Amino acid sequence: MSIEKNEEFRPKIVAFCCNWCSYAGADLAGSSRLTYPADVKIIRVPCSCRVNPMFILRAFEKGADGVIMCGCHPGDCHYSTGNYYARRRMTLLFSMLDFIGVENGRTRVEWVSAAEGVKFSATMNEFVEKIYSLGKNVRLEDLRCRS
Amino acid sequence: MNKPAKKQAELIREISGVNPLKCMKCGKCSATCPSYDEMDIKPHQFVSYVQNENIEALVQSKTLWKCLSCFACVERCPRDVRPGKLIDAARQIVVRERGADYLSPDEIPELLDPELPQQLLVSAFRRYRR
Amino acid sequence: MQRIGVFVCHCGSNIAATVDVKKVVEMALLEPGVVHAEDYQYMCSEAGQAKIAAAIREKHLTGIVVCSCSPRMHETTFRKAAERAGLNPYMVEIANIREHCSWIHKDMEEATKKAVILARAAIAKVNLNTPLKPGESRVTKRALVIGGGIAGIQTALDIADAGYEVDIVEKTPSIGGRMSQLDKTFPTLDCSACILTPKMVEAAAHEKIKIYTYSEVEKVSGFVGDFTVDIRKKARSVDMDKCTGCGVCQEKCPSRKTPSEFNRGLNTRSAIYTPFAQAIPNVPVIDREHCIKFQTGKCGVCAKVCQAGAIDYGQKDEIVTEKYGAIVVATGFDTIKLDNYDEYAYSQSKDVITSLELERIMNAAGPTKGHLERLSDGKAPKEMVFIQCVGSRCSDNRGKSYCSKICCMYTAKHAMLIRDKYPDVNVTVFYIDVRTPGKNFDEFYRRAVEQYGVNYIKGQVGKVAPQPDGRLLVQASDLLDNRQIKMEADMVVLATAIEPNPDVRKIATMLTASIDTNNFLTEAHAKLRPVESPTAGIFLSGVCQGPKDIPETVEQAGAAAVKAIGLLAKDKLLTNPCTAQSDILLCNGCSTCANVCPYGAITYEDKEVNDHGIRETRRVAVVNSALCQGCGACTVACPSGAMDLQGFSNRQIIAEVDAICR
Amino acid sequence: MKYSYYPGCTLRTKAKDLDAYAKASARALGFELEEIENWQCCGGVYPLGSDEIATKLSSVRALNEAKEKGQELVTLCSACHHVIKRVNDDMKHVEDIRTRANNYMQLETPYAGETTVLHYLEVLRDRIGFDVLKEKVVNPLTGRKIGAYYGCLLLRPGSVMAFDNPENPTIIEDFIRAIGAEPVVYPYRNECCGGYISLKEKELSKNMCDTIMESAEGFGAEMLITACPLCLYNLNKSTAKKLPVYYFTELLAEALGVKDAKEEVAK
Repeated sequence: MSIEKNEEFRPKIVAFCCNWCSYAGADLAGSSRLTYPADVKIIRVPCSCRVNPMFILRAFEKGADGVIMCGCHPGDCHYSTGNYYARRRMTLLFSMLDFIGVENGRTRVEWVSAAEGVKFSATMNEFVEKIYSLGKNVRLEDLRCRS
Repeated sequence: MNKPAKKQAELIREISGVNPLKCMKCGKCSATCPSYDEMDIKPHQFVSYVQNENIEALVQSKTLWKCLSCFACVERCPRDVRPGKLIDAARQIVVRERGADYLSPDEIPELLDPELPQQLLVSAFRRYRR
Repeated sequence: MQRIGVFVCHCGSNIAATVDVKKVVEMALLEPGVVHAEDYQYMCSEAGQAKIAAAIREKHLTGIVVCSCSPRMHETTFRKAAERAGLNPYMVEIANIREHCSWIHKDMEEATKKAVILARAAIAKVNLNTPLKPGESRVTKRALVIGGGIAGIQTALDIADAGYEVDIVEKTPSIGGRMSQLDKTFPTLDCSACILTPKMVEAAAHEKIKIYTYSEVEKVSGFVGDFTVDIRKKARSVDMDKCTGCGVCQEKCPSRKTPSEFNRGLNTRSAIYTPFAQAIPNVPVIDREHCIKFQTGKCGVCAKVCQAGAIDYGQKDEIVTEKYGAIVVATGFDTIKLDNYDEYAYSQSKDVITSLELERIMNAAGPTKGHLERLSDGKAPKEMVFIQCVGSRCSDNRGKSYCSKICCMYTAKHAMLIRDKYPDVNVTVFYIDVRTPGKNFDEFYRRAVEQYGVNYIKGQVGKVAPQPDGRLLVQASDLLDNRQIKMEADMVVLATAIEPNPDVRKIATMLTASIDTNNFLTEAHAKLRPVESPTAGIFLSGVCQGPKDIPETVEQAGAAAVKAIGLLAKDKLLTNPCTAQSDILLCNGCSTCANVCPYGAITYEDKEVNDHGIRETRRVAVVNSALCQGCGACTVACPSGAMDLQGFSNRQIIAEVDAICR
Repeated sequence: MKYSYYPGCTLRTKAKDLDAYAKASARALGFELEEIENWQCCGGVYPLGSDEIATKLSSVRALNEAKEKGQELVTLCSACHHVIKRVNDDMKHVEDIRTRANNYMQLETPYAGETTVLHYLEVLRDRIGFDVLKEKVVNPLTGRKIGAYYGCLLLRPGSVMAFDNPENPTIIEDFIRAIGAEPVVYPYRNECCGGYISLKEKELSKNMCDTIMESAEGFGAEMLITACPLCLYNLNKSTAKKLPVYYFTELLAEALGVKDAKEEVAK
């Protein structure tokens, strides 16, 4: 504890964003200069339904402190139904995460349209704040699930 | 700008939960206010005074004691600025700092009449006194 | 092992001011596979692209990463540059260090660190990229325009004039839209019908244009160049070919109590009706809900009086299926409902009206035959009040957050026309701001003030209180004089906010076109691609994209037409090669993937496989890459891990995750 | 059906009638108002600063007691209703207030806004139903032209009170119809009577009540009804006063034929 005390905690946060809505929303946040912490790194996927629960587990395994997935609003998916699949998959995954050592607050699904730069930035700020309040994801480490 | 004014403005924003910067200066609050003619600082001005942290004027203003808290301005404000809440908050600050200022128990007897409901005394005390 | 080149763009100071580009170059060189890294002021410039090409040739690069702006900006640019230098364009990845980094972070050290990580993730991905080759698809040389208002009509005319077939689908019985409801138009005060009717006639007469009125789009499938659309032609109950448009049926119809949609419910119409005199087609429809024949079985007057024998009670809805290469949305707008603004007494007094209702009152074909009068008692008003921004610019969930854009101008128009025709009527306009950008617009507004003596008062109205004598007490602010005004008026006109036609959400879902929280369709780029939807082959015309006046709508309608023509002019389109593929050795033919595929792109075939020397025939999934749009739903659904998405493979995404978390 | 009931200070003193008629009518309509034990004054005013907790506690206590009994909480005085409904909304939605209030109260199970707060009029509309009320009326007040006076406390802020359309309410008009009388709609029925200001600024409140009275009379009202003792007091002070002002419960009791039972119920 005393060793880590001086080292400022900077979380690693992975954001999966679908190409059509939320990645564009992130671009809009950028061009509108709506800031959010640099801890968030975005991975572009064609659709939120491309996000395999394995990717999220992999992120935690590799040391992520939070993972957020953003897609088009329900009903607005570029591929008609992709975000519905994503929503179901994530609900199922999230319900089991606590069991394997990842607190509930470390994952989140949010719908952000291409026009919602403000929402994207606000969501990221909120999420990062939440992760800061949860601190480092040590439970996985304790459980030796982290490589 | 002196520091206490800045701090007080901050406190007003905080306890009212209002962000005066959301105001677009349409004047609907002043259009709707039933106490308008009695006020020296009109509701829309009140918002901009908080914005500009001109707190001394607010603290001295008659408006604090003329606002009915009827919330017509709160209901009708198109920007969710809710000027009535700002006035409530400013009045609170004055009352908290200066204590029993606008109403003292000594005045009560002559203000009473047989029909006067208790509710009136209770709410007046809540508003006027610490 | 790949030989990767990394190119870091300064974007002038856009990136370089917050990201230490040299450091990014330096760090990139440490990554596996990277054999070359450099930075340059503008990578997207000719010179920048030349640098990329030179490096590809000289260093024999097999993959490149460009650290620059969003891939949504310049991915295509860099892919083309790479292709010209002999590299497969799908060996290019972009690290977005502008929108996702330099523009949102202030601290140089922090931003640089993040840029390095984003570059690292892209490099990790390119290491696993494989060359991809796009397929080809054909283009159906016909366009569909949804909505027959001025936007739809103009777009259809422009596309048809370029020699392509166009169909217009219009929900109501006639084309013409909102513009046909207007009396005069700003800033020239032209009669709206006089300038619109010729366009309607031209569209109807155009040999390349087919108009489906009283029809709705029911289903859309396919993709750019090859859409298949089901159009529901609602039963008109009148034979279009036989009807002569004589109008006798409408005169004789005994059911006359239906509020007229065209006149905004200010008067009534018959159950068999054409919405207005200049309607195209001039063939009535029977509104079955209000028709006595349909409701009780006893009537049939229209059939009796129709000389042409055109009435057909037995007519049924008909579904027409057509193929289109391009679809233009032109669904227009309506005014918002005023339920949330009862302080203005719209629901309590007949003399509080919306501006669109005033248009109908001012129109010679309207409910008052063009006479300005109070709807409550038919008296001529002496004092009129206009309230601006009713429901516009509201951030409180009651109204719309945006400016409706057209109200300042039409209110000036109304005020001017009233003062011109009825000089003894006083007109007062309560405004928050007067917004009149546009050619000859401010001059127009000033004319209302200076020449016509319209009284503009800065300040919003707080309450409109009907008085016992029927007049309206308007309680308002005068912010410049710092006083509260209480004035009596005979009529109050509300500049009601406009919103996209409520049906547009349903249509956007069918088209998989993005839509914003206000139900406006989103454009592909706010500045550079304003008439295209991000969904290829879908174009936007008129108010469905954002508030617009008539001149702007016509401009945008033309622009949308040009974009559609540009697509229709092509014989073939290249398809996205980032499609799903199934590994036949892993596939167990369970059908899970086919069930989640929204495009029906997955079928099953019996294929002979060689599994570690064992030859056998198995039922395996096969992806039709012409149909697959590359969403990836199947890849996650697949229980055996056989399905993967080219360009976004499991290994690639995991490599990115690893690189970020490293 | 039993409801928890919060009478408030004024209903025990100056506004005994409001309370007694309500109870008598409740009996006639088949529901019972069970008074919360040891209730404390709501304060009359919803706390002015969002940082105040102490002034919210009396409401929380009442709300929690209703919760423990598993009952909905009914109020009659507009001010009590306003305060308790808004505090309940805070307890439900504002984490900070909920935490601090619960820390202070030390309840066995923390209170988190579980209780439904109903105004007596809401009970009539949403639980009994105005059509049922209409059937139970034995003495319809036919021919009486009544103006409803809502005031501000029941309606605003509309998003929290969710009582009725704050700009064009209809609940009291529907009530008037149910008891067989004719409602008179006038535009000032939701404008302020002056409220607490009448203690020190008697003139100001008088002017406002004059506007209300004149408007109601102009539209043909012969009397006004209200749910608020303070509104009643202020309206009665109007110099333009030409119309009598009653509590709505008095007319309700009259229509139900239980007006005389009030003394008995009061005991």
